[in-house]
Amino acid sequence: MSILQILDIGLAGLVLAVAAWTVFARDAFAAVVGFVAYGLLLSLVWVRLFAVDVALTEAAIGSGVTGVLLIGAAGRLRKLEASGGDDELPGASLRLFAAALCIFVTLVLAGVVLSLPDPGPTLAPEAARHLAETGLGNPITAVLLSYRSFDTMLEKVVLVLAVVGVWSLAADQYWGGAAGNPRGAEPDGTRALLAQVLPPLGILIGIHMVWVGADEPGGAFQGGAILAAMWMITMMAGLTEMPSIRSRLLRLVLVAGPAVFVAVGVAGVAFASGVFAYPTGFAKPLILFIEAFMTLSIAVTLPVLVAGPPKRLRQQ
Amino acid sequence: MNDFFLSAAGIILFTVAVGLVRVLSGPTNADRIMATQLLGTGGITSLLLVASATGVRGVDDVALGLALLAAFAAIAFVDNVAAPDSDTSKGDRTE
Amino acid sequence: MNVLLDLFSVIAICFGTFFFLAGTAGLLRFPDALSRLHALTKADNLGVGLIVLGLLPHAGSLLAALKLVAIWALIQLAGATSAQLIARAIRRSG
Amino acid sequence: MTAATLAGFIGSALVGLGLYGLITDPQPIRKILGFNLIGSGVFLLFGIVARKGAAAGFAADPVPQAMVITGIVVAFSASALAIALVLRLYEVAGPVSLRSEHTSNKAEK
Repeated sequence: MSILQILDIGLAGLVLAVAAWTVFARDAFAAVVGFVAYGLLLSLVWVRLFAVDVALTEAAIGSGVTGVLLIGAAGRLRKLEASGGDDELPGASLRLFAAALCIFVTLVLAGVVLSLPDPGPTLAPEAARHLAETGLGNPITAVLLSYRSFDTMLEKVVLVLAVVGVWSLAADQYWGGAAGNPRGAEPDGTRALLAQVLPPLGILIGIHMVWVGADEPGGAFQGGAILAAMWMITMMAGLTEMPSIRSRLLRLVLVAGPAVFVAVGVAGVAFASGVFAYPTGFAKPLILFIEAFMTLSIAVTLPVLVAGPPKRLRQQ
Repeated sequence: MNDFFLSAAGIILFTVAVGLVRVLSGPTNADRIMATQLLGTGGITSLLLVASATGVRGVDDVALGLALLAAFAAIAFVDNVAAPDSDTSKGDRTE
Repeated sequence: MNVLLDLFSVIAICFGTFFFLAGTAGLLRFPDALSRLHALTKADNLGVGLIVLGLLPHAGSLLAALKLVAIWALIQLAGATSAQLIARAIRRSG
Repeated sequence: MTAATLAGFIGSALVGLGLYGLITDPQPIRKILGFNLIGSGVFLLFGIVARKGAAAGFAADPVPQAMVITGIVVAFSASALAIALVLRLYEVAGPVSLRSEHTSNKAEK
């Protein structure tokens, strides 16, 4: 057994232990902390599966942005729930039945894993064959923005729908106000330092990830999530604040990604062979053009989702 | 040399994993956050070692992304969980 | 020259690993939250620093080396900030 | 056993664990965590399908990987919406729980 295999098995045990902790922990906050650690470990597993693009996404969204969302929610729930709340588990027989069901599901899935053909069916040769036509070097970016671009466009629409859903949960009197914390009168020094040093570097890294995403691991999702995190840190330090949900600019940026995507897709009818087709030779510049707007939209959508519905009165 | 890198990665990962006992036992929530902070640092370091040993492209970018976000959990914790009295100055201002 | 560089890497990484061990031992064994925080910052600081130092001779390109140093600097920044904030939170909660 | 098969077992176990949490944990936020565990387990299963489909010089089939990337983003937005719903419910209705009917009847008396 090689050292790498020992490492893999240890990592697997660790991931499962932390996942079990998030399920069985008594305290909700402890469970959430476990989930943040879990996200980090999961991106290590993705690296071991040679899925570096996925590892990047999991690192930025799974452990970073989701961590802030969940810890914020756990903190707010703890405050709202003055009595300590209800953590009574269902009866022993129900739990036993649930455990049996879950073990059964796990065993069936493990059986499926064992019976998978190796090498399995694959679309990799197809993806490779047409890669030259797109001008890209990263097959995953090609899948996301060329072969299956319709899926990716709809996924951006899901993000916009989630924002609409979150905003519509605002109490009546706060409609038109802003979410999140107001700008601090005197920002706390430690946080302000971090929020001033980190973003220039983070913005550089985020844009780097989008740019190299055409040929190397990276892309609009990963870069956008990093940029989103940078905006979030300046808000957490009280240096910037979430704009009012009435802000034209905010709404425009939120829909810019999917809108540009649809526009380019429809233009394909006139200039190429059909909807969501790119004219020959122009695929790469068009893909980079769409990715630029998508990155911008993702960078704004994620913090808006984390901030939640508006909680402050509309300013005159 | 590669085997040495991998062994070091393994030792670091399991060391910080043992530190996760603090997530279980606490006693305070600050201890829990500290343990994840240590796991984050150790995870990034072992990622760098594994990247150097296996030579998979782009892994250093994963480590870079994780390093950028390393302080986020701690800041979110301090803002939301550790400061019950300062709540009025934060999210729920209704004046 | 190569043997010397390898030796340098081995020594640096061994010391870095030692600091991770020490940081974890401190996190588990120290009696109060503030001393545990102190132990944690040692792993952040010296552990990562020494291992990055050990990996530098093996970085393939200048960009890769720069990224390694940037990762170390970012962990420093994150570690320092969060240690400060957590310490303040511990003191406030008494 | 390869790293891919091992990851497949992790994925299967994660689906089971998440399902158990989703069924038995009474607090809504814990159910959201359980749901996310199921999701990441399914993503890992996609990951091994991708890894087993390594061909044409790629270390893994790019199509499942692209689906996982969109999946992670969609899972995040679903969690954000779910959390906003739970928080709003708490604000309007006070502490809420999703425990079984039997015990909640007792609490009302």
